[in-house]
Amino acid sequence: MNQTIEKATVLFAGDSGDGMQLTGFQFSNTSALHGNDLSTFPDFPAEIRAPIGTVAGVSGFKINFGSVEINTPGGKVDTLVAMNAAALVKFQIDLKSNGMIIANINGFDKRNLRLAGLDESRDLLSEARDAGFHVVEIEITKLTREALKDSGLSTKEQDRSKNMFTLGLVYWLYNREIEPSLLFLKEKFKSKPDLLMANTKVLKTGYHFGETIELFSNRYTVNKASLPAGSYRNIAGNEAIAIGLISAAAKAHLDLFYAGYPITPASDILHELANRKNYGVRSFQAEDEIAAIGAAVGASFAGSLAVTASSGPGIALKTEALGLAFMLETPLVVINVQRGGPSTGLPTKTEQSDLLQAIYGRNGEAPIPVIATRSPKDCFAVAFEACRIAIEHMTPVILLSDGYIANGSEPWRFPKASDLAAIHPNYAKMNEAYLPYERDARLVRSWAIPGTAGHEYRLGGLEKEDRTGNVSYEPENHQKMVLTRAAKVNEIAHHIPPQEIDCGPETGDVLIVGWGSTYGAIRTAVLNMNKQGISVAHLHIRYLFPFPMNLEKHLRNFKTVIIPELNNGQLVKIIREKFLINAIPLNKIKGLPFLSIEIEDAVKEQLKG
Amino acid sequence: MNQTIEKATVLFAGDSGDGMQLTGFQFSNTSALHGNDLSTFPDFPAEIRAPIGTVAGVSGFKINFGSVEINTPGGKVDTLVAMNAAALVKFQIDLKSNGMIIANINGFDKRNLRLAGLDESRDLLSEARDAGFHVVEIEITKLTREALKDSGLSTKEQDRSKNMFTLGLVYWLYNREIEPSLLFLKEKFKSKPDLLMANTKVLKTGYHFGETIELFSNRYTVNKASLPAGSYRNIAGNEAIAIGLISAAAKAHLDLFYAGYPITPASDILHELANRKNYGVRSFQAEDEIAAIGAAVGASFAGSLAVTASSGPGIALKTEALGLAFMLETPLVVINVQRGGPSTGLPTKTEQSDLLQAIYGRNGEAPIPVIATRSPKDCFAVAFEACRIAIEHMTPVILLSDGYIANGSEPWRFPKASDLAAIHPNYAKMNEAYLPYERDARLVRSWAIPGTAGHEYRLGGLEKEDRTGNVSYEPENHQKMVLTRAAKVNEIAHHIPPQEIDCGPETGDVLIVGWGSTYGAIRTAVLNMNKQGISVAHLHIRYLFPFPMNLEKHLRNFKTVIIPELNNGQLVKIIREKFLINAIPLNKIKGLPFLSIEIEDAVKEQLKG
Amino acid sequence: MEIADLLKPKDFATDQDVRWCPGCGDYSILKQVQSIMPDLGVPRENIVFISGIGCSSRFPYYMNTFGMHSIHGRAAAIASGLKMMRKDLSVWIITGDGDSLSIGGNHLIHLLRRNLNVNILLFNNEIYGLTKGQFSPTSELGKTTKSSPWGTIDHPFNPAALALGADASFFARGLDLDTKGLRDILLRAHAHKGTSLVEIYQNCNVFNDGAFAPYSNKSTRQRSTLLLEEGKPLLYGEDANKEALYIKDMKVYSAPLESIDAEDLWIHDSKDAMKAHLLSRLFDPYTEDSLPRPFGVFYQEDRLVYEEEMDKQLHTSIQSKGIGDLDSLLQGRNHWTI
Amino acid sequence: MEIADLLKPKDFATDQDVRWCPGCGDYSILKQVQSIMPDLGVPRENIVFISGIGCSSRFPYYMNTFGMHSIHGRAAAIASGLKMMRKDLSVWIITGDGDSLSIGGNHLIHLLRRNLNVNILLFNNEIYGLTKGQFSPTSELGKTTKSSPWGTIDHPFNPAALALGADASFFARGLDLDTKGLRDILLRAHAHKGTSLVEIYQNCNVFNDGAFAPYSNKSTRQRSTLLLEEGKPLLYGEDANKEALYIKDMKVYSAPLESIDAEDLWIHDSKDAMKAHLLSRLFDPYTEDSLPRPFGVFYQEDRLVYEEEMDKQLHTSIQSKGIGDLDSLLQGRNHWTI
Ligand SMILES: Cc1ncc(C[n+]2csc(CCOP(=O)(O)OP(=O)(O)O)c2C)c(N)n1
Ligand SMILES: Cc1ncc(C[n+]2csc(CCOP(=O)(O)OP(=O)(O)O)c2C)c(N)n1
Ligand code: SF4
Ligand code: SF4
Ligand SMILES: [Mg+2]
Ligand SMILES: [Mg+2]
Repeated sequence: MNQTIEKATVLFAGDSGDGMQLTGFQFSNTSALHGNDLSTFPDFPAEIRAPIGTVAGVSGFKINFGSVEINTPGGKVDTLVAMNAAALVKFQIDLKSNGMIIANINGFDKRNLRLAGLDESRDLLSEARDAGFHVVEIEITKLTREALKDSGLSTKEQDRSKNMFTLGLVYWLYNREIEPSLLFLKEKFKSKPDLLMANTKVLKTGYHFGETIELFSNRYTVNKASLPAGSYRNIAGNEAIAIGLISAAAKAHLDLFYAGYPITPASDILHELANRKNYGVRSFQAEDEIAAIGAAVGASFAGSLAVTASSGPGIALKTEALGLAFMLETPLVVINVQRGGPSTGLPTKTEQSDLLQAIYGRNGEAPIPVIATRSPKDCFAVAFEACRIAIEHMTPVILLSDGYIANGSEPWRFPKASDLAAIHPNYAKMNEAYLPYERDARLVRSWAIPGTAGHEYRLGGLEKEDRTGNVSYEPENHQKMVLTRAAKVNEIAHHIPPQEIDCGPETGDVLIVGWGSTYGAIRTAVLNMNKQGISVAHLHIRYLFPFPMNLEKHLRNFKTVIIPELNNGQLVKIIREKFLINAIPLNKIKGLPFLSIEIEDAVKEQLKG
Repeated sequence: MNQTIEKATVLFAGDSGDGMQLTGFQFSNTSALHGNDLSTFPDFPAEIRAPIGTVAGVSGFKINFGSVEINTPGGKVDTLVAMNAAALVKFQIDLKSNGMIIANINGFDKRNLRLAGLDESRDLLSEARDAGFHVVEIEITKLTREALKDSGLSTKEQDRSKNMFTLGLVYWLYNREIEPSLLFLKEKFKSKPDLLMANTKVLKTGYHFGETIELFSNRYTVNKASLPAGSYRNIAGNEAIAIGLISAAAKAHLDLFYAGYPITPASDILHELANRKNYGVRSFQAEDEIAAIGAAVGASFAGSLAVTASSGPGIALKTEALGLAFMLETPLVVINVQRGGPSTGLPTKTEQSDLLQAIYGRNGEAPIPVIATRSPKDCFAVAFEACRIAIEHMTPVILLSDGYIANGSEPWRFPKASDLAAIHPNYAKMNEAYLPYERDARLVRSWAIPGTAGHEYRLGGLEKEDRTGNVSYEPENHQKMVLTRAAKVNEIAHHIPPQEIDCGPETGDVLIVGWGSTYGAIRTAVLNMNKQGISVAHLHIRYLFPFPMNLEKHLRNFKTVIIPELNNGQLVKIIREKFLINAIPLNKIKGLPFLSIEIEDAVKEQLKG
Repeated sequence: MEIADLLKPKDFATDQDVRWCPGCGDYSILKQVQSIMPDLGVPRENIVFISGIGCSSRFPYYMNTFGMHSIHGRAAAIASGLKMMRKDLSVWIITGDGDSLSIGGNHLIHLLRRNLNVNILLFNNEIYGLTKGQFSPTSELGKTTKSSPWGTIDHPFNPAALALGADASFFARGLDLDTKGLRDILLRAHAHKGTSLVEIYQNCNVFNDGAFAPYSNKSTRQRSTLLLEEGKPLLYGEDANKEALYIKDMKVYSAPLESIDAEDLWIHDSKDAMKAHLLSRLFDPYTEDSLPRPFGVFYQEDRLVYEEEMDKQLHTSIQSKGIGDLDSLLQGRNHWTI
Repeated sequence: MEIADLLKPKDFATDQDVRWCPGCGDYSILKQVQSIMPDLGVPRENIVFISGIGCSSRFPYYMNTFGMHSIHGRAAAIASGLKMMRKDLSVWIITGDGDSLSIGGNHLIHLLRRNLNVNILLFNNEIYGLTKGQFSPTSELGKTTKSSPWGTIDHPFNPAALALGADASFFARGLDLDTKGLRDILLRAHAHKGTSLVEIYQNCNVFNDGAFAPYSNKSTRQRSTLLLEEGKPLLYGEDANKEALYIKDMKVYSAPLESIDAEDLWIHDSKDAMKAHLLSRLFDPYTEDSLPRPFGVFYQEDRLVYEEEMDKQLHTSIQSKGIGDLDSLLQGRNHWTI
């Protein structure tokens, strides 16, 4: 029976060596091309190669796709592909009560049970069946080997394509086209015809297997989503940041300089940009994070769009130099792709616990604009905007992303280059005497670039005299400069869009205020509750410092303000302090994103009591 | 005429090379021995040797001494000693309207006027007289040379003792004994008999000059203060910190390890401790601040009392490693002697602008206890207390001081060693299996020291499993550990003294809430306003995080809460957020301490409007 | 109390799963380290392993001694503080090429000059393993990695030359697979009083497989490696006995052993700083006719040991001033009573 | 537009008061730097001075060029970013012994290995000046300072050896008071393509007066200094013409000039890495019979210049892929239209 459904959540899980990330990625891509809205969440072990077959070694890729709006990688899972016992152990808990398990039973033998830390006598799949799950048992390894028995490949090589069997099968199950993946394989194995043949064959075998064998009672169709007209692509967060930076540089007619030191989950920005040299991007892998931001400060002084990125521990190291950039009033974008903290913490997990550090974590009075991206595709706009603010307001800007956004992906209606707004550097006027710390109406100083005769000037981290920038220890001047720098940053609030309610009523009982990657979960929860007639709205803050001018008005339009965060309560502190509103925190600190249901439950709890 | 007065403020000012710091220090010491209460404030240029004779090169030392309680180095100055024109230019503005200027007219010639940036034709001293000041002109340089004409010293050498003339003269003016300084000179010039002779002679000459020449209409007596009975000494802030650390180590039976990298105004702690090797102190000048805190973390792991100190930019660099110490839950004291910021800022000036950094400035959820000292003598108790908390609660602790406290001095009724409370490290029990992250009722883990057989354990910056300390990526465990670490730090609130009102009524109109070095100015203002019948009280917070349990009760006992800070409003943010009280900031960001009058004025303004 | 020499290597293994990739060179190093532990004569509880961050830096979790997996690049600083307070401990620093030469370069050179008596095991795989394959400061010029898709333009460090330039008092080079050589080096590093820097070529079979193949492959090994043995001539080639190195005009040449006069042979003397310098510069990339890469102890010098000097000052100070009395510290020089 | 060679040294002075202590060696270095500026043939607006923090690091305020007084130890990193984006600028790093060798040591060695075309002037006064007199990584062993009242126990760095160990492509040593020598060195540093490290002995007359007196005092100078001149023998002593250095068995000896065969004389060749190494080790504290301390250009090597390689990759990439088109970047590999 073919059943049309609005959306589905599929989780591909197996050993790190089983190629689940690639499988998931292919499935997303095909679904995107198919016209679904979607959202993905890769979840892999911290180890490079965790021990085979263990729970710690499980790698998962979750995808939520639909004909309706999709904002999260989904809550509970409809279909779990478990390539081995450990994968089931790890993810069974995430299945819907009547969810389906597609199990590679060759991965459930005694050895695998032992590796998964279980008693060898367990029959996991019967147990799952007894627990009400729909279990489909397939000898995927064996079937793959059979398909390839004449391929001339070694067993080890044959086994490597068993993920294609899975992919083909799930394509069949959800009525997807296999052509995009066939094309992909062609490209990937251009120079390895035997592997191309094998993978293609196994992909098709999996597909046909679904068609032939009557293991499945249903087949599902998820129609195209009615997305706004336009051109779309699939995009991951870090990639979108890289593209946003390149675009901003182009639109400001500046050269892009990126300095980074590898760190999870920010490294991909470096990788991405290192590969864009033909866009005039100069990327620099520095000896450490301090050198990276140092080099960026130098590049900014040179007249470039300078960017550096890191994650928690690396951002901590950049603090001192960030204070210098603030004092110099020079454009600089600092990206923090947050991960589980504190200290080394949970490097491969997501968290939002660096907000207070971003806002307050410097010596002296050093307010720096902070903006946050809320989803993979949003990274483009936010990266572009961070550059705009940095360049037009002559200030460092902190951009907050997180591991969930960085590695997740979703379809993105990308803009035309010509539709992107120009960015206007505040250059010093040629042939005029130059006072480096003279300011315009927005309190922004002008930018003189080395090479401009007559504009030679010196600047530094010591307090400087108003207008001239000479060193000054004058008490009144210091106070004036501290207040002026603060006023300049606050002034940015007048040059950003007003805050809007994302969904739900303009006034009502509960306002859920979010920032960053909680966007999808909150939106899903609120839309759902609105359907249930609950008076709840969603406001998502992109501009965390300074806040949009009209933020307070919105907050006061609701009886209760709830602030869900993947930390121990950080934005909530700022809102409480600033508006003296008894905003209520809702915290999750598990290295995992919110499920929309968790937010729904909390709101209902709140409304009850 | 001899006039007895309650208190006086004297400011010794001259060129950096004129020895004003030593003069001021001698005067304070003698006044302290005389039995006065007092407070001092040295104010010297950022440059090592700023250009001679310039305003930038002026070095000042202010002392306020009295037979009454003295809490600040005083507001406006009674007597200004100006060794040259630049000194008068810089400090005339600080004089009381009828104040006295003792001018070394040899420092007011054309050259000195020029160096002070003035027109050579100016007659500064007549102008000052016209402005109502009492000007006493003395040829101090010339008189010194005359006194030493047979000394065999070169003119340059002779001139170096002219500060002793000044000192002698002011001793005479305020009826002080010269003996303590004679003793000091004897010690200092032990091996240089000609300089000893010269300085002694000039000191006496200055004193006799006052006696002989009828330049002064009055002579002043400031009687002993009625201080609590006990033994007293004069002490500066950084010195008191060093002594506090040594005492805490002794009382905890731990070896003291101190690692630092020189930075103004924290360096003296290093100097002080480097000189205490016979107390078993190991001090280490590291290659940078990161190495310093790193070494301290290593020493803590070794089982020592580990301490590191720095100021703004250096503290910023320590952030990442501080997160590690937090994660390890190991004792560590981090001292921030704050200075004017941001960035390099105003290194030799004072400020309180690193509070938010101390409380929030780390990646991830990493709450660390923060306590602040309020005055030079208070540094002893606070340093001791910081060590106690670190050791007994197995946590890093941040101690906030500032440049004003570090260099200022006041009499201190020092305790007997035997009266200091013992500090109890939470050692792991010998001969028991050791679970490093098992906790006691206060949620404190126990401390196993390398060398203890059977207690071998590994720890690190990755999230760790509850109790065992093994690496864990488990979602539930992470949340539990984050919350447990927070609860452990919050629990400290139960192991500190309750908050008290410092002076003024227990309930009333205005509560002034302060922290750190604003103590003296607030107290003086409040005592003064209480005399005027104004309903205002002073509450000074030592424990900034976590707050004492009863803090809120006090806050709610007043209609208005005003928070004066030497920053752009930091504690006020925390109070507002935590208690949703509309606390009002009163900010001064000039690199200088508050004058009590500024606080008085602000309170009155507030009560008016 | 346990007695160290009753312990077996396996007593130094912990109950934690070892989480390196199968085939990683780290395993063999771990094994060697565990195997020499009983021979040190140091009770287990007096041994501490301090690491930074990186694949290699997980090492302490697998050693049943005291240990700390600290933060990236700072192990040298942490170990310094530890050792200053606890001369009695045997302190081992575990670090990678990124950890010690990129972010931690400064602490490394400062530790070397200060010369605390600790042992540094630098796992050099010429790549960033843990962050999945970016180039490191020891990656060869032109190397293509994720962060250098067009090849690196960074002239790599020569760790031996850098260490000697920083006045290291001990430098040795080992190879993960050369278990015997490694064993000897580790024992000598432990015996050396002062900072021992042991660079260990370690194969990262996932991101930089074969980086040291010339020195481990049977077919090339004899041609490309030179085993340094105290007091012995520098020979290599077939059975390490065919080609000899000699020095002329401060330059190094090689020739068939039989063609060289005995007195011209270069006899290894690890106390000779100039020769150690020459050895450090035998650093050309492997080619058929390049000079071989030396393995073994390059240099060893007796120099003041930091923590001992620190202790001496403490004692001198106590001798000259007397043990500090807390009450006299509290009361200071001038005090008065009311 | 100003033409550089019409400018005078005084055109490179700013209107800011120079705030070093009277008598500080920094003055004479400033003077020399200002005096060579017109000779560089670089327009003033294309010159940038980047400093860290320290007395010496106030330098940029006194140079009427572009300049930045940055933060402690980071000038090398900042200058690197600047130079990568702007090959056209003449970039000068001003740093102290604390700034570059203590907190900034890592950036320094990484800059040296990368070899960007910048000039580093390292003002070595063997002390922390600005923070009022603590020992630095170049202070001699046993030095008594505020932070080492019992004398240091820190073996000092040998900056030349450290730099060469980090594969510096240019190292020279100068002396504040030797204006002519300094001038030559500065011009050669500027001319060198790659990172030029110039160590300048600078007297801090307040906290470390006389640290270099053996090399500047008339009475000892000839005996204790050795002026390196390209292609000339290494002579010193009376009129720099009495004693000669020669090398035997890789060791350095000195003898009266007339007692040495001409062919045994050590002829200075700044391209010879081994000899540069030997020079770097002429580092004994001054005594009546110690070998002299060399001044001048020790070493100079042509090596790939980082920012040029970076540019080359950009161009190669453009040649092979075409200039990046923003729209194609935005749309990526796979896209679809609704
Ligand atoms: C402050 C900081 N920066 C960056 C990282 C990310 N990081 C972890 S390990 C590593 C480098 C690993 O390379 P290496 O030291 O050579 O060790 P290997 O994994 O190769 O053994 C990096 C950059 C981090 N954990 N902390
Ligand atoms: C991060 C940081 N740490 C410490 C300091 C304090 N500090 C300023 S200059 C300096 C060292 C100065 O010595 P050096 O570099 O030799 O320069 P000099 O003053 O001798 O010219 C130090 C430690 C600082 N400004 N910033
Ligand atoms: S990534 Fe490389 S170094 Fe790291 S564990 Fe795997 S093989 Fe070893
Ligand atoms: S302290 Fe020393 S280095 Fe600094 S300006 Fe004075 S003399 Fe020069
Ligand atoms: Mg490595
Ligand atoms: Mg110096």
